[in-house]
Amino acid sequence: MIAAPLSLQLINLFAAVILLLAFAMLAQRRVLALVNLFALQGLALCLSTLVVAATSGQAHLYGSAALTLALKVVLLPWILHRLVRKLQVKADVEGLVNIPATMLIGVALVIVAFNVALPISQMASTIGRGTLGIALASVMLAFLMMIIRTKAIPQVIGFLAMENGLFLAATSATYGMPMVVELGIALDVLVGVIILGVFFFQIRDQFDSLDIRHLEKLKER
Amino acid sequence: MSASAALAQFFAIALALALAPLLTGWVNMCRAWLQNRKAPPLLQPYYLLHKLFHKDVVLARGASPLFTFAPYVVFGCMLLACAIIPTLSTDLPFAPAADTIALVGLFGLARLFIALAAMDVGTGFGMLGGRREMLIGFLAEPALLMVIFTTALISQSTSIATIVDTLARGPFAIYPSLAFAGVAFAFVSLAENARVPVDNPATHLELTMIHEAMVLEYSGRHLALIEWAASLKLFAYSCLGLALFFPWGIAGSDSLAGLLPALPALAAKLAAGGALLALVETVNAKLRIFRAPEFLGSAFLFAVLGLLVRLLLENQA
Amino acid sequence: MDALVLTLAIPLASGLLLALFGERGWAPRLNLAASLGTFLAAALLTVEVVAGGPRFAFGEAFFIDSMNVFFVALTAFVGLTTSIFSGPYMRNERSHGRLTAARLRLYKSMFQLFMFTMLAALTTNNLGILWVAMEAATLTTVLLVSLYRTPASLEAAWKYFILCGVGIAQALFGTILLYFAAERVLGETGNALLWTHLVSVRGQLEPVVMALSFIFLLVGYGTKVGLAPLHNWLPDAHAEGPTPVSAVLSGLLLNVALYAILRVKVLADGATAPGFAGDLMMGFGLLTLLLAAFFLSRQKDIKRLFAYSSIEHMGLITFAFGMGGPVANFAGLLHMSMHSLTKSAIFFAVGHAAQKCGTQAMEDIRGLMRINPVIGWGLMLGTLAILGLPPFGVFASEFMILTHAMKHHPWATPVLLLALGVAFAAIFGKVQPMVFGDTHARRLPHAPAITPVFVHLALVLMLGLWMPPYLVRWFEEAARMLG
Amino acid sequence: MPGLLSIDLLLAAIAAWLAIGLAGLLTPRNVHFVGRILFPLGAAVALAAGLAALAFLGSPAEVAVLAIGLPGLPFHLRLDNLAAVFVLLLGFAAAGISVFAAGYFRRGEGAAPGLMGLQYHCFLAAMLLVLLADDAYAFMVAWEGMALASFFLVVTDHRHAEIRSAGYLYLLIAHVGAIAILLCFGVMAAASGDWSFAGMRAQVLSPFWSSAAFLLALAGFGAKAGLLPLHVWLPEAHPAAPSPVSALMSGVMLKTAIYGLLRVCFDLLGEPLWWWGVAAMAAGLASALHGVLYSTVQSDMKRLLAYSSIENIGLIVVALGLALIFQAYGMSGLAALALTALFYHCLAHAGFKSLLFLGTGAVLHATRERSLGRLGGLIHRMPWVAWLALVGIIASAGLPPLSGFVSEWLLLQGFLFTPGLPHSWLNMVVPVAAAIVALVAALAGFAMVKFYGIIFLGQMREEALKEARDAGPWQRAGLAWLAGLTLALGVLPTFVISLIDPATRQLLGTGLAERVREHGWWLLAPISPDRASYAPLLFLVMIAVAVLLGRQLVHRLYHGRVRRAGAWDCGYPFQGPRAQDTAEGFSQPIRRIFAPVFRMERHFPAAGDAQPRYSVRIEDRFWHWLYLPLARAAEGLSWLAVRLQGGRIAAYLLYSFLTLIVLLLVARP
Repeated sequence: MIAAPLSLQLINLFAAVILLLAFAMLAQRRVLALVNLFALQGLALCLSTLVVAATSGQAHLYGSAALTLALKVVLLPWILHRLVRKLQVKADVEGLVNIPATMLIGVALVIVAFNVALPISQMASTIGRGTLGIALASVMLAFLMMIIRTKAIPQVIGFLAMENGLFLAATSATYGMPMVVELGIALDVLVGVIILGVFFFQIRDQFDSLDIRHLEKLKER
Repeated sequence: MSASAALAQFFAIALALALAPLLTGWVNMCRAWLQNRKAPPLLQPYYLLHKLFHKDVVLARGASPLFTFAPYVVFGCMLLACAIIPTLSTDLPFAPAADTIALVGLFGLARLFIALAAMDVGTGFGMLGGRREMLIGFLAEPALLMVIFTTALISQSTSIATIVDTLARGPFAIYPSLAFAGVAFAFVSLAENARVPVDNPATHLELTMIHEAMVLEYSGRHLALIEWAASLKLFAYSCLGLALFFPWGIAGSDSLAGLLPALPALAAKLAAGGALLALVETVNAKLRIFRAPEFLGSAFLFAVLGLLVRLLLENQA
Repeated sequence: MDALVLTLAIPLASGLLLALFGERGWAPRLNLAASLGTFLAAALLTVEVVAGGPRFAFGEAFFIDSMNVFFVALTAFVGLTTSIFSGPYMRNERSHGRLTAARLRLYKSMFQLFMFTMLAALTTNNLGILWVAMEAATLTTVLLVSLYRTPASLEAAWKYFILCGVGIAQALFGTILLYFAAERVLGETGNALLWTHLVSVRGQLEPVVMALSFIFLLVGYGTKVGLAPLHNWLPDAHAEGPTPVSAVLSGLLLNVALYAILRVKVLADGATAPGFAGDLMMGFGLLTLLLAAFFLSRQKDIKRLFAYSSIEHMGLITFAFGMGGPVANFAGLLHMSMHSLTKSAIFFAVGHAAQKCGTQAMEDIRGLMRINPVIGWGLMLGTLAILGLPPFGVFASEFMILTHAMKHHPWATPVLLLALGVAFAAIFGKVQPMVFGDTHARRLPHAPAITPVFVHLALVLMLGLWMPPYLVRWFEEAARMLG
Repeated sequence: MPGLLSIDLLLAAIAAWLAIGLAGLLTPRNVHFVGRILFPLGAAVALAAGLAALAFLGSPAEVAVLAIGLPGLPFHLRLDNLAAVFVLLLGFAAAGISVFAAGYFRRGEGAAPGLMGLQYHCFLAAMLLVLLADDAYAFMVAWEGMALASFFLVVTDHRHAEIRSAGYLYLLIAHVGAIAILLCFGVMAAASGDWSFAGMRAQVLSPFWSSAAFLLALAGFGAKAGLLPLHVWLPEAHPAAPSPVSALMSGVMLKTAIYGLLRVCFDLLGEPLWWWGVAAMAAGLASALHGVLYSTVQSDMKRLLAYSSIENIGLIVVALGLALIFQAYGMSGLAALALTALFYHCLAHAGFKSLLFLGTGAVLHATRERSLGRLGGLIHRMPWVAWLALVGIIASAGLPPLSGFVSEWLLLQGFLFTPGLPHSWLNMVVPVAAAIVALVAALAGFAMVKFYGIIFLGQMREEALKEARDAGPWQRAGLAWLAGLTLALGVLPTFVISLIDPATRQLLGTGLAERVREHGWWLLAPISPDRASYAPLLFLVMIAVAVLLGRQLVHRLYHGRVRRAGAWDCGYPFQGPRAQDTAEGFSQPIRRIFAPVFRMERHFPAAGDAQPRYSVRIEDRFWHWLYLPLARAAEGLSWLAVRLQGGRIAAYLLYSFLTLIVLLLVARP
């Protein structure tokens, strides 16, 4: 077996880091730490994009990386920090399922994701083709996090982490989407987070808490 | 319609009108004898009719025109029935007007009118009578129809004339089905003519009456017509029974030569039938009204058995 | 100026203007005028496309063919009638003290922006932009759902946001996979997300990737369509938002999401084994239809009731498109348009009825026929129409769907009929006592705008009895394109 | 007139009705305009339609295509003899009912007459369109339009909760039936994809699929006709509707269902199988018996009539079953006999049941009372209505010489031939069915005596009834028209059979008319006079002569004196109205004899009760056997379904997640 070029190893490394961070977020109980982990994941994503850009020579990927840096490493964590401080979210994050069980489910999900992505990775011509499975796995882990978290902010972080996974898929599998699409996606994410911020305040005003278990009144009887 | 046919028809009607009260009188006489009573004269029903026609009609205040109209309709229906049922001959001009099914309908029409008339004044007994009469009616009709079906299957016809012709003048055959049907018919006739064990024509005991409860409010000529119609009904049923089950002796043509021997045959058969009826009425007790369904239900069963026997045993013939 | 530019620019510009000046006295008129302008521009665009055939705009960024031009016209039309309806409705809400001037500004602005996002989603040729517009449609409406700021409306908006956000994220993954598959054929030219290019090479796309991509897209956009079991946000959002929003959500947003699925289905059909995409859609459709029907009978809130009815109809439409073929696609398109028109008409009537009675609880809404026969008849006829009674157009499309199903998928017909029967029993049993009977309701400060209800119903009635030939041609062309 | 087809006339009638209905919306509250001008106009149109059908009968079919409908499936219309018989029925019955309705409206009462006029005329137009429709889509549109229009008419007085629930039940069952009909058409058209009736006629289906189509048709049209077990709407909806509407629904609308059954069984499906006939006969017998038993125990006069309609429909379907059995064995002459009985009973029932419903309408109008327990003695106050209703009940009881008897007679004649069937079970069991038919007819007599006796005869049970006024001239005219039809149908059977002969001929290729005609117009002998014959006119004349002559003779020979006095009643002193039978009391024998049929809740007074009250409530058993369990099942399923909407967002996300994973794992291209 020929040793893979350095760039590919780097990409795989960053992808693995992203997956690791996704697991870490799944296990993390504290909100602020969660935000930090999210920022780290963004950074890994940004670096991975840079490597892909450098290897493939796709110019617009630099823009993409910059966008990721600006949005996911700086802006969004900053907004979230502010929110956490303003809303004075102190309590630890509680999950619906305990952490070890969550991790086990997470491992199972990774296996599923890898298997689903396997046939695709085999035909990918891009350098980071193996990362598609990792991307899918991080999307699923983020999804899992959204399911098991009972507070609003962690849920949103899960949502944003999902976007990270999607970005990873976009860059690693396809050298990134067309620029206009990426800009649109970034805009949507940004507006979404702003709207969510507005929501947090509204929710807290109404319920005196950001526990989404208050939000279980609308149901069928 | 030939003149002789018209004459025969007229004669049949006149005969029915004349003979019907006599039959009633005869049954009453026999019954008195059987009960060890001194019998009223044979012509007592005629005296009664005459007396009633002479009397004033006393109408209840609440009676509507329907009340006075009904006796005539009932009488007309019975008369029509007697005009259709072959008494002496089968070749009657009016006979095609109704087959046996229509005849059942005709009796039904009379029953409807008398029941409505009974309800008209609005007394407790009248309503009771009307309701019970309709009860007997709906129990008896299916049984009667099954009897008719059985006989109709033998002759492939519901026309009475054809049935009589087939049975009386066709090749002689023994029909076990007719035995069943005959018993059923006898049951139905008892019920339809307000006889023991279903009803008692001689009682005014409040809670047991059916027919008498209906006609309580009638008087004078109306009552006379009703009584006459009742006699006619008994006569009609007797003749129908005789025509269906003992058709021998009924003339096939309307010639005088045919009619003359038929008259004594009819008289003899009626006399025997009347005596039998009196016997039945004497040896039986009146049933409670809610035993009547059982009684008529068994009539229905007999009739159905007759039908099945007919289909099973005689179809090959 | 180009009709397409106008169609897109008017709502965008007026939305931004209203965001700034929405509290001025002329704002409601601007709102109305913008909707009218959008509708006129859309009508002009329609005429152009009908006369001149499919065309591009801005290079290949926008693409108008017979299918989406029809949706554009429908969207602009329902947008117009909704703004007509919402004028007095919102004034009444304000008079009752449920809304402030600032919220009304938000409402008008977001309404126009929402129209823009939907029109953009419909007209764009780029599946990526389609995704962006769909997400933007969620973002614009999420604040509308929570317009009343009640606990319930916040909860509904939160669920709406999260569930649709997650759904749309899955759609993005599907889009990425699609791009991945396309890039292998079309190269890294940036054209790989343009639908017109994709459709020309759809036979060469990698089947495995396309299958995965379609699954992600179906689950993703299906969340917005309200397919079971992804539908949970829908009744909450419909019931807790203001009624004009429920009307456009039900009448338009669901359609646009389904439109997105249809566009992708055409590609998936070309690449994957025949029947793969269709079977998936049929399965989702049947499940949705059946579940929604059984949900209906336990509803107590009138808007929830009709929200579930929307889910039910989306299920039916999805099933129709799943069957595929010219007849079923025709029927599906027809049913989509009939459902938009009818359902928005019902929501208009429901809005006024709820305002009159001061509640959305069905047991407290009684005797509409006596308070206001026009609203009563509107609701009654609308309900009968949506239940698929002839001679309304919904029956025509249901007839075609059912007959097609009988011919090609006879096993499905009992399920379809069971669901339709149960839905009929549930909806009609609840609507009838609201419309009939006695009542004690108040007068509204502002006379309701009832015309839209009857304009919609008249259209539905007409289409049930007679379809204009050009409309038939449109539908046929679109149905052919859907394969 | 060359070039002008009958079908064009009928289309013009549809348009005219719609126009008349819309005209009523101009001044919806104007009783005079709507009542005295529009309804008589509608009646004239109805009569014209009936006459057009009359003129058409015997001609070859006419077709028309309207430019509306689905793309590729415009409205196909066709007038053939089968349809024409029913158009005749519709036109003639509706003419009388519309005339009656003209006098039915009063100022300031109930719904706006204009609105009702619109619904009423739409109802008429839809029924006519049902009869003309020649493709599945047009048929369904007309069919459901008919249901809708009649639904709105039923709930005219929607302030009462029971009327609303009656309307709901009605529309629900109508819709379920329509679904079955649609499925039936689907089965017939699925193979070819041709939804016109012509296409279905050309199809040859396998026995399995044609049986499926037949059963679906029986269920679908049975739901509309009121066949067991889908009859429950009928006794609810008929009493709820205004009387002209009840008359129209019972007299005409139920027959459209029979029309549909005939169209499917004999025209579209081709050769029937013998067991279809048995199925139809079983359903018909059950409905007839159930209907008549329940009709005898009702205390509401319109419910009584509604159950009686179920009975009559049952008899009609029995005739259908008999015709199917005969046809399946190739005995088309006998099938023609049964089919003639069927058509005859349709016509007869349209006449007498409309008459009776209108009669109850007149009573209701005069007394505002529907409960038999509070009526009585109305023959003194409303002689017109009472005497015309008498015609109706005699016909309804199936007694000579009126219309109901002719059809029952024909039906029984048909049964007499069943022993000739080449099937050993059938030829023994089917004749017994005739006995049930006879039982039903006799029970119908019981019900009708109760109906008439309690409403019109006896003493008035309430003081207020003394204020009752007889029907007005419009109402009298409507009633008299229908009574005249009933009489004509009763005494002129040979003419009527010649009229309906083209329809039997169309369906079976043979008819009765030739055999009937050769024995003279006054004698009805469908096979031969030897076999069976019936001369109703002779009946009528004989009875009339007996009545008149008898009266003259008695008066001439004796006297005509009359004295009025109190009733005798065996000398009982208390003779007030409360001594009479109540409606419940009258039917006590039935309840007792047929106790297992009814679901009764009785409340007896305790011994020594100072204010004893007796009450009995009778419910249709099918509610508890079929409908409530179904409702509970649906409720249970929906209870299960709503568990999905539990309010937790985590659960919702989980659904989405699981859906995705399952699809990723399972769905493979």
